[in-house]
Amino acid sequence: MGVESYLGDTIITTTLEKLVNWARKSSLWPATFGLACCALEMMATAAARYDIARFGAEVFRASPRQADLMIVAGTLTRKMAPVARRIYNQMPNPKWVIALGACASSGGIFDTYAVVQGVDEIIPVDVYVPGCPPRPESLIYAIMQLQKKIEKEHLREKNYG
Amino acid sequence: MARMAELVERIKETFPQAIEETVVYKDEYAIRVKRSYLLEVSQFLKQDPACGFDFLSDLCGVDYLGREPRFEVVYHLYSMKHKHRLRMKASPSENDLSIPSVVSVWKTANWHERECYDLLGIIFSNHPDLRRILTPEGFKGYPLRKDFPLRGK
Amino acid sequence: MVNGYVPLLLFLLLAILFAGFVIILSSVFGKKAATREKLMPYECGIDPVGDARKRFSVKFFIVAMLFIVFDVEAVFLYPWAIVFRQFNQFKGFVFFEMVVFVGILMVGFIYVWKKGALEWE
Amino acid sequence: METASALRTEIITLNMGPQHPSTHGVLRVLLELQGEVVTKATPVLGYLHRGIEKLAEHKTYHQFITLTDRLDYTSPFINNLAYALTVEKLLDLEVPLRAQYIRVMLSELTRIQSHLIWLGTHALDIGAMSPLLYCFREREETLDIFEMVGGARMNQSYFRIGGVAADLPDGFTEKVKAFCDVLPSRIEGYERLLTENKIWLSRTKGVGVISAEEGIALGLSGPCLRACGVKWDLRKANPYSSYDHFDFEIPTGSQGDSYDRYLVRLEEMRQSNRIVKQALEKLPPGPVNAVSPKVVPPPKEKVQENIESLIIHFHLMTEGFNVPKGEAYCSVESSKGELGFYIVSDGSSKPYRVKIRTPSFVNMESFSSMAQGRMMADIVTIIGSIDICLGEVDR
Repeated sequence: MGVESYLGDTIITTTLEKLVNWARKSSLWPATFGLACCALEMMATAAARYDIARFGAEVFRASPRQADLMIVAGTLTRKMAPVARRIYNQMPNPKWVIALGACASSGGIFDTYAVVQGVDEIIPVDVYVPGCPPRPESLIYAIMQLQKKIEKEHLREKNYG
Repeated sequence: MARMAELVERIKETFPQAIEETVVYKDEYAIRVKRSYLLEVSQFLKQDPACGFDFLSDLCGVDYLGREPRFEVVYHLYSMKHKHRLRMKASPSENDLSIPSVVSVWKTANWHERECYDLLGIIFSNHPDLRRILTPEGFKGYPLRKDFPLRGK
Repeated sequence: MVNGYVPLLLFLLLAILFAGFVIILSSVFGKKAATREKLMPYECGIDPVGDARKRFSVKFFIVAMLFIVFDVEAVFLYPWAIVFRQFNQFKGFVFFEMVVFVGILMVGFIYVWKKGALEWE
Repeated sequence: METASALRTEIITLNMGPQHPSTHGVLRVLLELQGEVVTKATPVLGYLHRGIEKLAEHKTYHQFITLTDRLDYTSPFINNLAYALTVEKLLDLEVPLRAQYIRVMLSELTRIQSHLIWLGTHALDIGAMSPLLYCFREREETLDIFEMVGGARMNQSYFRIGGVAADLPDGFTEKVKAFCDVLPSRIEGYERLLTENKIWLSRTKGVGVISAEEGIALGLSGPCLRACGVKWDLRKANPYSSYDHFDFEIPTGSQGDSYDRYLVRLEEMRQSNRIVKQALEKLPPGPVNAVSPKVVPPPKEKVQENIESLIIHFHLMTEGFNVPKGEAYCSVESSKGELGFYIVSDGSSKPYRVKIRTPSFVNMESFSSMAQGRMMADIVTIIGSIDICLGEVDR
């Protein structure tokens, strides 16, 4: 936010930062960006047995306007790349990205003419999850890692691209 | 399967000049048809009660780089009534790679032919709307050709 | 009787103040990143086809009007239901009052239903 | 309301794009709307086209098995089965009966799992939230079984050319038996939720109707065609992998609308459950892989012991085995329809051409004729009732 750039690192801003970061990390609303097999594991994570509602992330928003976490679940192809970039742009800040699965992280087994070799060519990624498809536990672990990352964020240097 | 043998014989008699060769490979019967008679033979295969091939399972192009008729379109036909299967092959013309479209006989060929055009470049004449179906807009080249590199141009 | 409303007005004022304060605060201090793509209408990730200012069917408007009428009717039921218990000797009359109100709207509803405004075609 | 239609209104073109909660993946539909009524709906594909057929020409026959899992990721075992049958036909390989029974059992369990995913997401699209959680609870149980057998919840690549990767673990039959006993009561639970549900009936009855003739002309197959009354199921019509040893019925509908597809798929789950039970009882002992040293890698414990098995294993895993020159087309009844593999081999260890006839790609062709003149909300019902999986539409 703008206010802490005037006050610098005083007692007020650090506690404010802690409060804001706590609020952001415990209500991560993912945008449904399921592409391929990992989308089914994402659904299984949201279903009853693995239940990411315990981490405040079970509300899957269809439109990017109401989402602040983008889970790219599956193979991003060349035809889908501009769509992914646009959805990322249309998400309000602060926003984070989890690249779920080998295909999203590095193109996976599809080293062909039609596949983007890793989502980070298109959008900045915060957490990569290995696996093809990764188990729901690894997606939950990824969300917990992301929450740790959000806790340590300073409000000032977040680059609002 | 013996019935299939007579069936193929019958097809050969009705179209002596159209059928170039018939191949039997592991209980699968295949006939190769000249391009100019393709529509005629397809119409017959669908209408004739003994054949009854009313279901076009699959239509795909194959690129035999180095062989003289380089490309080949393979039709897999299935009969709902008799539950038997036939493979029909035809090669597009050399210079402009065109082959008559069978959409008028089997409506499902529409997307199959569009995919074959998109991935191999075989042109299906009088096809309702021959456009690319799978590759991104503005994609140059035909990916499934043998001389197209795996990771793209 | 008038001072009965003072706490209500106070509450209303407080609500408006708090809401206004939060909105103004965030719009003044918040960092804005209004890029071109962010302001573009969202159409499942593809360039929007055509513009939204088109002549669409009037049926949308009819359905919206019907919704508002019956929604407001439902809203009127709430205050009536809360206050209803205090009328110990007028209970019958007050109840009948609401039955008349709902009855009038029911006539309207039956008319609309028979006229076919609820069907799309 | 005749005055309303007299007013001139323009066609609104709407883009139900690749990123949409109810397109079951990255399908894009270009809709032309006259108010709420859809005048034209054209699907646009290719947003998940990964070029699997091109990749197949650069993989050995053994390596390509993992790619077949990623085609229809809701029923991985059935994809493996179709591919394995085609290569075994090319190799003239005789798979032992035990392996065939294991394949039938796991394919039917996959069919149940695929129908559970379909029912959950289809009901969620229409607005019923609870079936999703119930269906995914049952699906988790099938995933436990798959994990026990294949080692992974999804994409197990458990069927290999010549048989299966390894014999069944102990405790497997009890777990499957427990699941089979409990499933019918769960299916009745779904029926109590949906079958006589007024909203469900009004949203699916008479929606997305297609006639049997038009379905056959458009290449429709699977539950969608059976819902039109055509009694055609490859497991009965052209039995493969010992399906003729089991008795089961093929459910068919009559109207060919979304409600009949719903009933057909529910009944199919019960029939698959029956097949799994029969396969469990009649499971024969014996080897699990064909006896063909040139194709089937030696068992793991032998590989550690003697050097010949190690060399054979190393050779099979690196260069792979050579398949005699020729071409074969085999098709199986996947959960969505006829899934066929056409493989042309030129004698080397890599397939010369692999064409995959996927049911979702062909079923999607009849979508625009089903969606003609329907309301906007029915588009979601129709996509759900055709049950497409984008992995196999775009390949």
